[in-house]
Amino acid sequence: MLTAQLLYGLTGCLIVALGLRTVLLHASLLHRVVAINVLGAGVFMILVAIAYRGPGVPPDPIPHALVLTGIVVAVSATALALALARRLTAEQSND
Amino acid sequence: MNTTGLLVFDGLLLISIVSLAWSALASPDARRSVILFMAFGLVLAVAWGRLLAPDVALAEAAIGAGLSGALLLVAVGEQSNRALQDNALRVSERNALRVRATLQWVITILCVALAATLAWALVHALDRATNERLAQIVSENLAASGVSNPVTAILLNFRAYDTLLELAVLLTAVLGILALGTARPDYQRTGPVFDGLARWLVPVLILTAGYLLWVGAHAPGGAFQAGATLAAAAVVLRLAGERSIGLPQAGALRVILAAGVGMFLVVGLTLLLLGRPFLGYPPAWAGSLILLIESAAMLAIAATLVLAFLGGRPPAIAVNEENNRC
Amino acid sequence: MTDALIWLVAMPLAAALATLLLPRHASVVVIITGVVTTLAGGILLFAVGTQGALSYEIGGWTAGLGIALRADGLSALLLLMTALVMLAASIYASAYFSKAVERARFWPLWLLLWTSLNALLLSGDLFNLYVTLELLGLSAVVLASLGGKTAAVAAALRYLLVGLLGSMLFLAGVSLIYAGYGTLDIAALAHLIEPGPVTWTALALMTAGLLLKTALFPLHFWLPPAHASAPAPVSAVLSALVVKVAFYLVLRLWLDVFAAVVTGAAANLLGVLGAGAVLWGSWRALRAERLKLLAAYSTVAQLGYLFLFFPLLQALPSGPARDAAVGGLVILALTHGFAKAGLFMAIGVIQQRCGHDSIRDLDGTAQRLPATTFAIALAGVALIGLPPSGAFLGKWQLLAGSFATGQWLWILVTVAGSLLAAAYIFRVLGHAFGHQAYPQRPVTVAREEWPALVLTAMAMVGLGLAGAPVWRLLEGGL
Amino acid sequence: MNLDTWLPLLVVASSLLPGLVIFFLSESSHWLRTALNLTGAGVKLVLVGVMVWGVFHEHSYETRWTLAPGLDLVLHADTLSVLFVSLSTVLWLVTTVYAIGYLEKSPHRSRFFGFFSLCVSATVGLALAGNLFTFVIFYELLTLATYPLVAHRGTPEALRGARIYLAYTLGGGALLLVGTVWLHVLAGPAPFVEGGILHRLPAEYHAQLRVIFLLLIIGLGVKAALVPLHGWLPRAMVAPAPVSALLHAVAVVKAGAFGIVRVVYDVYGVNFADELGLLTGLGIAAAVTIIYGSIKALSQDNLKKRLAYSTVSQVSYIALGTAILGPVGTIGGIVHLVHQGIMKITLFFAAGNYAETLGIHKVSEMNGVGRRMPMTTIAFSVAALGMIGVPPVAGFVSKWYLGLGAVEAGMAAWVMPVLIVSSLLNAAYFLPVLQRAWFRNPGSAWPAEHIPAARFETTAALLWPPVVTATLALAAGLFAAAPYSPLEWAELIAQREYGL
Repeated sequence: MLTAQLLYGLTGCLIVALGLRTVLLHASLLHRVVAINVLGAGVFMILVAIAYRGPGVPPDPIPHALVLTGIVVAVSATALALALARRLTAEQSND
Repeated sequence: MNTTGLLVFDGLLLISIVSLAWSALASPDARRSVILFMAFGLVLAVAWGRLLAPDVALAEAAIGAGLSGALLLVAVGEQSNRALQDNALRVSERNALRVRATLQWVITILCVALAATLAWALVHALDRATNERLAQIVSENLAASGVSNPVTAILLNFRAYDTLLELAVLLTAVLGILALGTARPDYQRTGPVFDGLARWLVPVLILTAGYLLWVGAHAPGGAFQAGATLAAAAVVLRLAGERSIGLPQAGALRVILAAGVGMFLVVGLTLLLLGRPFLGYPPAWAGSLILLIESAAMLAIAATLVLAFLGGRPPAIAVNEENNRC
Repeated sequence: MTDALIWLVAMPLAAALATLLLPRHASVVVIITGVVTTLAGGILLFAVGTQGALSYEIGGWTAGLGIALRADGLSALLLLMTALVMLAASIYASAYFSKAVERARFWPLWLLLWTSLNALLLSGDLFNLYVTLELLGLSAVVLASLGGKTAAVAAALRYLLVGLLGSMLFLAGVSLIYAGYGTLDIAALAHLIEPGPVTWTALALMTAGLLLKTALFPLHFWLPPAHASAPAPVSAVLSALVVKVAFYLVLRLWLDVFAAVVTGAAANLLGVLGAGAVLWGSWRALRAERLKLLAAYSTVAQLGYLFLFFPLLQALPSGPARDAAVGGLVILALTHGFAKAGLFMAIGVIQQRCGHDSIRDLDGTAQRLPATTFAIALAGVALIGLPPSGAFLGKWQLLAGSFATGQWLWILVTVAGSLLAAAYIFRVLGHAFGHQAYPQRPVTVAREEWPALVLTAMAMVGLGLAGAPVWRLLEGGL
Repeated sequence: MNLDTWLPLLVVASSLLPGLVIFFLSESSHWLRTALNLTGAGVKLVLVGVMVWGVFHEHSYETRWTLAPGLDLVLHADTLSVLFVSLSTVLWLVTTVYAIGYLEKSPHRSRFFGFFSLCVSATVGLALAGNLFTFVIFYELLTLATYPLVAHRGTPEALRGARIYLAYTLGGGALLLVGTVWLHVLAGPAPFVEGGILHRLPAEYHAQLRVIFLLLIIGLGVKAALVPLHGWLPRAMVAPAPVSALLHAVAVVKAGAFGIVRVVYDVYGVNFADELGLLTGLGIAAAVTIIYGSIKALSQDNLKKRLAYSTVSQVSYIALGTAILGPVGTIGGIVHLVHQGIMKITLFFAAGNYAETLGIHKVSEMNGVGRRMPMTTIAFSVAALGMIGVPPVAGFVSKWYLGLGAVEAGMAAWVMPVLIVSSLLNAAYFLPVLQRAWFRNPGSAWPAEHIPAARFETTAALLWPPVVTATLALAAGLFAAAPYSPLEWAELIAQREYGL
């Protein structure tokens, strides 16, 4: 186990918890969307930390690929959430 | 850098990551919160670089921080988007206020417990460290994958199926955005300085995109980063006031949106019909097929991201379509 | 034969593109895809029945390095149900959306949803499952929002956030598994798995994420508004299939991949939550004023029954009694799928013909649409769990397992839930007997009424009387 | 195709298939619907005839279909099932004719006759059920098929009656189901075998078996209207007359009583049930019900309600016969299953005729009706006298055997008083009705005369069914000793149950 792995991994855990707390507590939609992105970033951090093998050693590429996929999925979801919010605003002003 | 120096660097980086995350989430002001989130993303990108994950760093900077941030920032900027800022999602606000204080504590404790459990599990997991084997297999098979960048090999060959479905996720999102509504009203035209900048910036971005696509085969880069860069070019155009921003008309736009998944399927199913496994590229052709798929994917990603940014169809191509729902 | 696995994913996906590019011919494309996919599902089921579990390595890479698709009895059964329900719902939807614009929007997303359902059921890789979950979640959200009104959009937004949270928790669990075991292939993992902090935490995270998605009490809060405000064909598949495949994944993890490390206490916890779902969901369904809300709360309750099986399966030693219980669980899930899809479609007919779905004002409605009322009755009987529905066999096994393991509480819950279900179903059916004008012919709008009738009859008679192969297909599985 | 394995299924299908087709007929296809109904009933009659002959000659008919591992749907013809099947089939045919006369002009005919056919299919199914699992399936189906019939008129009163009916029967059904599953877990599939199967279980199960018995009997007692589970029956009176006839004589209460007979004789075994001390409780419940139902009937002015309470009372004779250990008591109980059915259906047909022809719903409106509607009233009188137990009508035979059986079993001390008191009460609530009908002068006008007197006192389809069933009731008493008579058949059943 490498110190860097541990440090970054544990920080990832912390970020996950931070994100989750805001998702569960915060009332504003924007904050929730940001928080889910932060939560996701925490998970990605754990994955990248897992992949790390120390300086000068090629890291495990699989978690990197997973994180790349994850990032794209996250941005898709964020874009959709914002489009839904925009539509909601429009519907609410119609009512 | 010596180990102590590295440790100090790690410490500072992690502290800034945590504090940026914390302040992004804690800031009551939406715009501030988004800007802090973008900063968080950029620092993360540095961290990915530090952990020898340049592909991830590029993607994080372009998409995670850049595009997500831009999307959020624009959304916050819309004065009309009340739903985003007020508390429309709360089930019953009055009740929520009353139990809020207690709830806050309960959830905080829960989250602390979660972090602790996660950490505990992660420490044990790292202790086991059995994942050398799979990385080994990847590098053994890299030669047959058609590319030399292992991340690209995984994304477009070994686990190409993931990427296919990921493109389907993107397609779903953009179809959703199109189904949900029309584009935002136009921006104020920016000043002449920006116009001048745009005239330079756009070609550079397009070239960069092409380079990223090509270089992905053996170095950090690939369709997603390239697509994001291409999208950035369109965003710049849009900010400069260009209405159609280079997007084609509705029919052709649909073709482009479908291109990513479509090319994947065409290649996969053709191979299947030729008696090979689905997406089982012949090693000799693998490099070219991957580039073919990636090119199509880049266009689709770029179009998707631009549409996501516009929040719907740009007015120039909006089909006249009333919402006559019952 | 194993090619059927990849075709089951590729076909709806290709059809999604086809409907996007050729909106004018979309209905034809969808129906052809539906028929062919259903046939493929049937072939797959037959193949699994004769040859045992099948797998397909995508790209020719061995599982682990690459991704394998796998089908055993459980996934093949759910795949065929998905195909049948989606086919019926497609026929229904082609009549439900009267405007070309609506249909053009609807079909590609509908087929993407179908793709995700099949992909999830076939996936043999934990990270790939995460991607399919996201595809499922996003397409379901967009479809749910197509109702367009404030309620639908707000519900869809909440549905999206809950779904994203669920996927992220799932992904966190997957990361831990990869960190600890160095593989994402679930078949390999099932052999490696051993108790310990990594396994427990990962399982807890993945389960928590999936329970959010399958709306197990008390995480069900998002389901009733989302399912009740979506367009009827969408509600039908959300309730019948979308929550069901998330449940499938829980089942897969608990009874297959992680079976060796699951403890009795954990299974009991799921059972208690299931009991809460049965009682609370049924009670809310009884109090609902709108038919769609009733159906949605009934989904919450019905999912609860499925979770009551976990403590039983944990306590039963492997052998015929346990196999019988597993079959009961699966047949209950299948019956609910058919019945609930038919129910939502029938409610949709009422909503469209009569402009409302308020239970109090049903009097004339039920008279005007005899076939639809009949479909509601069939679905209702299946939801109560009366014979000859498949649910009767399922609940029989639930009761038998409870007696065999001495877990009396679940008996009370099952009986109470079934009686509550009878109360809320017959509260609706009581409106079918007024003396308002009625049509000469029982079926008035064929393309919308027949799919519901066929699906509910499938739940009632098909699974009830011809359900025995379900047990045979599951042999040696979970 | 082997007739031995298909015959039970065909007997059920002969009403089920026409029923399903009828649902989808348009309202105006009067002739097609009638043809389907009568063809189904006729075919069933022929098939059952074959079956009766076969069972008498110890032929075995069994349809078996696996629903799940260890859970077989079994339709099996034995002496007891054939008795009930024959009763249902004959009475269904008559009731169908009656229902066509009664309802063909009212709305929702396709729905009505569809459920009507389902109802009799369920009854025949539970009669032929070869194990408790199959019995439960058809028992619940019967509930489902009768609910729409009770609610058919759609008035608030009808809906209320139907709701109460449903609450009782589904509640009872749940208990029956729980008991059945429990038994299944303890003893495996519970096939109906003459003499029962449970005596083979070790003694440590006996306590559980007692609880299961209680669950089963409560579940069945709801349909059999055992006090205090009878509340639905008087309220279900709002249903159209043919439905009442069906509920009281052919299907529902009979299903409950038949179930009790099955559980006592063919699951537990009557000797084993006695060994567990279960029969006394059942006997007391039956006795209480007999007396209570009769007393309640006394005070009802509404004719159908009076008949309903009479049913509560009379059906418990069957349970009483079951509780009396020994072949003679058994014969009395089982033969009453048939006799009560024939007599009670006659009474309900007659009551329906009064209501439909003259608008008479109350006993107090019946003055002199015998002169206006002599044939109907003669039928009514025969059946009523039979209920009291006047020879030579069928009811006398039942009571005779019950009394004799009680003496043989040494239970005369309490059974005889019950029989005597209940007969007196029967007389007390039926004789005044007959006295009014025959010997009082009619008032100036009938409450609402719908059908004028023409060649017959009412329409043919309404008139002939009660006449036929009254004749049957008389014949069952007069020719009780003839081969294939209900009594002879009950004796055959008792022989096989007790292994004589």
